[in-house]
Amino acid sequence: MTQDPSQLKGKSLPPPRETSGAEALKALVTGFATTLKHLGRRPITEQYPEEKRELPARSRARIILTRDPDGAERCVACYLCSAVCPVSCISMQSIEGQGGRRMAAWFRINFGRCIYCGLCEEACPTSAIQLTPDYEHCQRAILKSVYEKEDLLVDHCGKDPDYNFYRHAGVATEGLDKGRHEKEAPPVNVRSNMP
Amino acid sequence: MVLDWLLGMIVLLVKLGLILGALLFGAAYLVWAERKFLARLQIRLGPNRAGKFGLLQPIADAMKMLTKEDLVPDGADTFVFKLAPVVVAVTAMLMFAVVPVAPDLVLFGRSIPMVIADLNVGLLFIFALSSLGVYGVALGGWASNSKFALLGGIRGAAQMISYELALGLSLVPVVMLAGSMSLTEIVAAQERVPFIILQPISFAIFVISAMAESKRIPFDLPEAENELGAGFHTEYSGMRFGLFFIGEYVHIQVLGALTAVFFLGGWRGPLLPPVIWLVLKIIFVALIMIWIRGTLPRLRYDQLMALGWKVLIPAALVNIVLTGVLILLV
Amino acid sequence: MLRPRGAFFERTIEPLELHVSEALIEKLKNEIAAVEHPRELAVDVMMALQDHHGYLSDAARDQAAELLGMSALEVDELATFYTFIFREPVGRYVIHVCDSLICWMAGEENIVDHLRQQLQIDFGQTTADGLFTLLPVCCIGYCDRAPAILVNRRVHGPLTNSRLDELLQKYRAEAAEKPGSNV
Amino acid sequence: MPTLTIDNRPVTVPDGTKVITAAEQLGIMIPRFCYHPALGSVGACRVCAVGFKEGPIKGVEMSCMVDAQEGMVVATDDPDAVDLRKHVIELLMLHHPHDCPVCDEGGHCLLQDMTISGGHGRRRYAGAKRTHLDQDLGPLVQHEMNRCIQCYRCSRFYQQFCGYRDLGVTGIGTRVYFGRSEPGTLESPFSGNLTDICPTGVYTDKPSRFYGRRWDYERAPSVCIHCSLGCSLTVSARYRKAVRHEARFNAQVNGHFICDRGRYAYAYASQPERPRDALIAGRPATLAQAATQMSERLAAIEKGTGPDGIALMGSARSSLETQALLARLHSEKGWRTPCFSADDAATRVVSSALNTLNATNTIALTEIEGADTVLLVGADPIGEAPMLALALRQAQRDGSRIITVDPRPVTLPCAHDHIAVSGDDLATAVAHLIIGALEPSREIALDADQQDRFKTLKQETRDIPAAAELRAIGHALTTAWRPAFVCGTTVPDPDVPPLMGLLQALVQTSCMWSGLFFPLPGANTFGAHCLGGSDALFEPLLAAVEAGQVKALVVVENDLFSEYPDQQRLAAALESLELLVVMDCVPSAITARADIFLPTQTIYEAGGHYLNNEGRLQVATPVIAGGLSIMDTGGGNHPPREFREDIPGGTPRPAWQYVAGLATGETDPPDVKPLLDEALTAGVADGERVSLPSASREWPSIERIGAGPEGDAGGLTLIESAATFGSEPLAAFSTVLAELTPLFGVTVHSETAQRLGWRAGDRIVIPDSAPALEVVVTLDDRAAPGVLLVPRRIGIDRTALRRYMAHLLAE
Repeated sequence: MTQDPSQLKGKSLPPPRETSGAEALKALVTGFATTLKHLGRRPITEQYPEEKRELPARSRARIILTRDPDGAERCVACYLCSAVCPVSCISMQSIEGQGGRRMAAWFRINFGRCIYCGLCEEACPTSAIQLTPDYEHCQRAILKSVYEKEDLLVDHCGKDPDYNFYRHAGVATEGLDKGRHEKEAPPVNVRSNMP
Repeated sequence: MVLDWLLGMIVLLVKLGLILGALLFGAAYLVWAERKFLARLQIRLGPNRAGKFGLLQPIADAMKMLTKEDLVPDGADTFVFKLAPVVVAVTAMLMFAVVPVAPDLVLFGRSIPMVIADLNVGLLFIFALSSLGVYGVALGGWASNSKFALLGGIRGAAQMISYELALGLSLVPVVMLAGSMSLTEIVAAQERVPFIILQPISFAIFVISAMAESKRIPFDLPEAENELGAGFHTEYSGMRFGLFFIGEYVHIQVLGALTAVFFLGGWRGPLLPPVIWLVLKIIFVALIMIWIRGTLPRLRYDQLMALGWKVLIPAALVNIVLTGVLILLV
Repeated sequence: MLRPRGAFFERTIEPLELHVSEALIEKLKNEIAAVEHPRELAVDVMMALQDHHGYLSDAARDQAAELLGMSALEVDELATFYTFIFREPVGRYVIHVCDSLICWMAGEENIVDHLRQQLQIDFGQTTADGLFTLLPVCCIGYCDRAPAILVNRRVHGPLTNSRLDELLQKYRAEAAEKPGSNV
Repeated sequence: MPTLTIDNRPVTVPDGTKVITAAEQLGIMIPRFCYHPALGSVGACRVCAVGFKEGPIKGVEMSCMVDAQEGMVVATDDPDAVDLRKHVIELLMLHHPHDCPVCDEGGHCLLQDMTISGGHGRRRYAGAKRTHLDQDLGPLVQHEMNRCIQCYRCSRFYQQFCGYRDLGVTGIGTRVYFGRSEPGTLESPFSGNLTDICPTGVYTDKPSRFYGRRWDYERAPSVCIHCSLGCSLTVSARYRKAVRHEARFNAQVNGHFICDRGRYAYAYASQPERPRDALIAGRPATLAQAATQMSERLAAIEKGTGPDGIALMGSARSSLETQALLARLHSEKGWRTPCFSADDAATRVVSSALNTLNATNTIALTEIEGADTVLLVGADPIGEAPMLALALRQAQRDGSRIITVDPRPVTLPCAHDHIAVSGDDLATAVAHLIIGALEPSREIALDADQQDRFKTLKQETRDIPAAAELRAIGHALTTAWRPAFVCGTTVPDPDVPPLMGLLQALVQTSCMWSGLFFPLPGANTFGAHCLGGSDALFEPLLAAVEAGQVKALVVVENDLFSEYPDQQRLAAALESLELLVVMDCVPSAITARADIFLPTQTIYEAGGHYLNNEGRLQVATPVIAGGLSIMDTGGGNHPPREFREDIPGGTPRPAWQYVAGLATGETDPPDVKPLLDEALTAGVADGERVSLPSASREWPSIERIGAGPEGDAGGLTLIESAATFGSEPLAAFSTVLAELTPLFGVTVHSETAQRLGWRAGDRIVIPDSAPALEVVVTLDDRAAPGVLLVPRRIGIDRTALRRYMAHLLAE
């Protein structure tokens, strides 16, 4: 029964319906019958270490840093993931990398703190940081839960196989000058004789 | 004379030891059985990691409880706080003293009663202990210096008072039929017909009240995890919490035994030895209780009170009158 | 004089590749000295130097800056603002086609198509022989002679394709006659 | 004073106030890009649109272009205005690149804020975006033209506000381009402000490029200590490293801007060579060991020689806390009076200058912007106090006349009259100005005694070439309404400031407002003067060291070698000491000679109080706790994975803590106020000026007016003066500023060059200099003839230079 909540405004809720004895008994019997029926069924429990389930691609577990389709690091160390992280488990330092690309000198995620909320992935403007279904990375030594950039970097594009930030960015990088990005006109010639 | 006394003493101690051992062992494995059975009712597996079928789970739990830190909350009444779980566990166990587990055993010409104490007021003894048991709950709740525990304790006391009446009244027809308050006599009175057939209403009232007494779902308001944390034992940890736990599961066994004694003919049964029959009946009652736990939701507080005062007690009273009329007529 | 003084603004410039006649420089200097603010003459000086070089090259810009006591950037600001000052090389004859409303109504598009065809260039380009540069221009005020074009700032119109051919022929002949200078 | 209603709240503002400013007074921030309080309105960006509901104007108008008028009812949330703003934002974003993640403005970008608050989120324009090529604008400013929204703030600031002409706007229509005509380093020493003023990321801070985001920075209000003006800063730091200075608005001192020296000087605090460990005889020791040994050895020396055997050396760049505790060390222990500068000539001028200041004639920097005539004597603003030049520029834009009287070829980013007067003639020049101001008729206003003194002045004043011009200027000063008088404290002799004071006092009788402004040599020179440093000269101290009377010297945050000219004599004297204690935060020539070295904290770690050149008390708040930056401890890679209780490189303590330890044995932070009040005789609040003596009606006694130059060596004099970059001891450690520091050179008048046989561009190798020194000759006919002008530069062999110059002078 769906009702527009706005229509309920100012009105008191209808009084609870009285249940007759027969109905109550029927409900009771149904309940007991149901549980009794369950007794004969095979338990649905999955025996975790022995049986491992394939999780959906979008489930949120271990974080990776992906590469763009050309194989270069996607992360531009813009600090948005570390800003949005509610538990402050991401830290990094940006530097100017090869060919004018902004990149992370180091990038660290402390999985001891991570709550796998996925906000970093949502905030990432370059699709670099992604959560994967790989949930099995518990460590006994707490320091092993601190992942550095080399531990996080993978050599694939993850869930976003096509995106390459620097093809859209509009900043000049090695091999991709101004005006060569997608949807860009060639650089303006200020001295042009054209009006 | 002295030898007699000594022999009696030894026999008594042996009986005590056996019963105590059986009760504690029963409590431990009742927990296992409950978890397993409940799991299957909910299409789960239940404990299966400690030992085959999780059979070592109770031992693991016991070890865990014993090694856990024993906390006494700041501001708690330490003495009462420590006393409360003992009261709960001890009263539950003492109740079994009057339960006959088998007909008298004749050994070397001596007749040994298979009951620790065949009191002629066994029934009253049980009521007395069951009333004492509520102290453990109320005191534990009060002494914890915690609002959740206090609320749990109060609910426990109120619930116990309400259902004690119905429990007592439901057994009056049994006493009327048996003509005695001794449990041995009551068992003897069911030689031909178990009282469940003669007194189905009493049986129903007794089982419902008994479950309320043992604070089990759907009557677990003193604990009510989702409102009160863990109710009266919120602040307990380690083995003190364990004592409450033991108390509850011993209580279930005792209730099973009492149901068997009052309505199911006690240790009576064909083919199998009497003790086995009693144990089977206890297990049967316990399983029924687990099944109920697996099926019904918790009652609301007002529903609980209404059921006790407006349904069970009047029904028990009417039943007494009916029984009396029937006894007069038959 | 409100001109800032000091080392910050003084530049020594490299000798020009094309030497401007002393007489022209002297004439410009005198004109500049005669006005209150040298800036007033910025456009005139740029035009004069452009007429000399064909377009306002970097060297010409720097010379204008020196003459006017302005920075190269300040001259550039003006030079890139005005349509008739060319910061990039142009052909000997710069054809400005008026693309305003009246000329368009009178058939400017035909003129443009014809020019494109004849010269084999698009707007902003210069013919391979370096003779013509084609540029669009906003209203030049010769609506009465629409469609009109400017060739080296001299107006021609109203135009038809045949008049246009004659015109191009005339300039080609002139260029053949007097090669080199375009002034 | 019209009263108008903005968003249902009434506000009364002065006539001529724009509606956008009126709204600001109510705390309502109307969106803006082109409008800036310092630059005014142009109405270029169209995002400050608001709805005018009632009153003289109706409909949607630009709030930056409309003067507040009586009875106006303004709604900033008018649906039409909001809709217009939304569309304007979308238009501005049409060609904006997709590069916020790699843009350094991201996080404090006005365009980001306006785009989000305007509700624009998705580009509807599907066409190709306009792009621009960028230019290399030098080591300070990064250029990225694609991000431009054509607000014209940069060109207006650079050309109109600052008066520099190498950055502007070229092109027309969609091709409009902001930059230089050719790529190259920006000429303006105020170029760093472009990064503050640009509402988007066209100009970003190059040295801190890619280092962090605004939200990650630890930020705190601070004070610039790289000249005496004391501009207000906001310091940004991250990972224990100060990475950026930004201008903080201060209505009295710097307004909205700061100079590049102040903006990029912070590198000294995190340079790899910064000494971070205590040293005993050059070997590393713990702080406790060094402090204990210092106390013990000082106690032993005191026992042997009495308290006179220990001398104290403070510095003009120390905080008031440190200076005040040094003064207390003197009063409590009886050690020699602390000396705060090794440059006695400057100390003498500073004391005579600050003794000239009184409660009525002191003016603040921004008050100079309102002057209609500014006279600068012996002051080179661009080199000594760059923000003064910017204030002069503002005065000149309002039609003020600027006159510089100086031996140096003073350059200003505005039109000014320059009168070249040799250094020894500055007092004479001011005397001529006074004569000019009094002569025609105003002499009558003086009383008998003053008339006598004026007669003496007239008789004693020597004739100099520019005399007539100066007298004319002096006369013109009497017709000015708001004249300001600026007098330097490094080039003039001690007579000049009192004479300037006299000139100001004489002129004040006939004008609305006038005042004196003295740029000082150091950030806290005023403090040093207040704390009794005026009579403590270095020469007697050095003589006492040489005579063996002083056995121990405690030097706090002062590299004596950069201040004292005769480096060999100084080195020999220091060698003869029994104990040399040095406390400093930078590696210097004296650090290496210390018997005991204690590392001190910088202003970013210790904070502190500072008195600027007009005596304004200002507070710097600590920004970071100190220690090696994480970038350094990790060697550029990720931070080391180790747990430790101390901070690596976190040994340094505030200098005052060491001094307090010596004075009282306690090392708690001192409350500087009582100490200061003791020295200043009255309480003073933060941001307020210290109380100065009331104006005296006495004609100041001037020892020596216009006597000819002493020791006339063919009329040649050597002037070492501060340059914008390279002169200030802390800023000199900044690597980016080092790139901007020009080649070391000598500037002379062409006549003088002819006499010496020099030509422009000659390279003179100074003999026996270590490190080897080469001087480039520059000719400038605006310099006074006979003056050899070299910039003050840290780390050069000044002894050899002086020796060579003296040899030249002798010939």
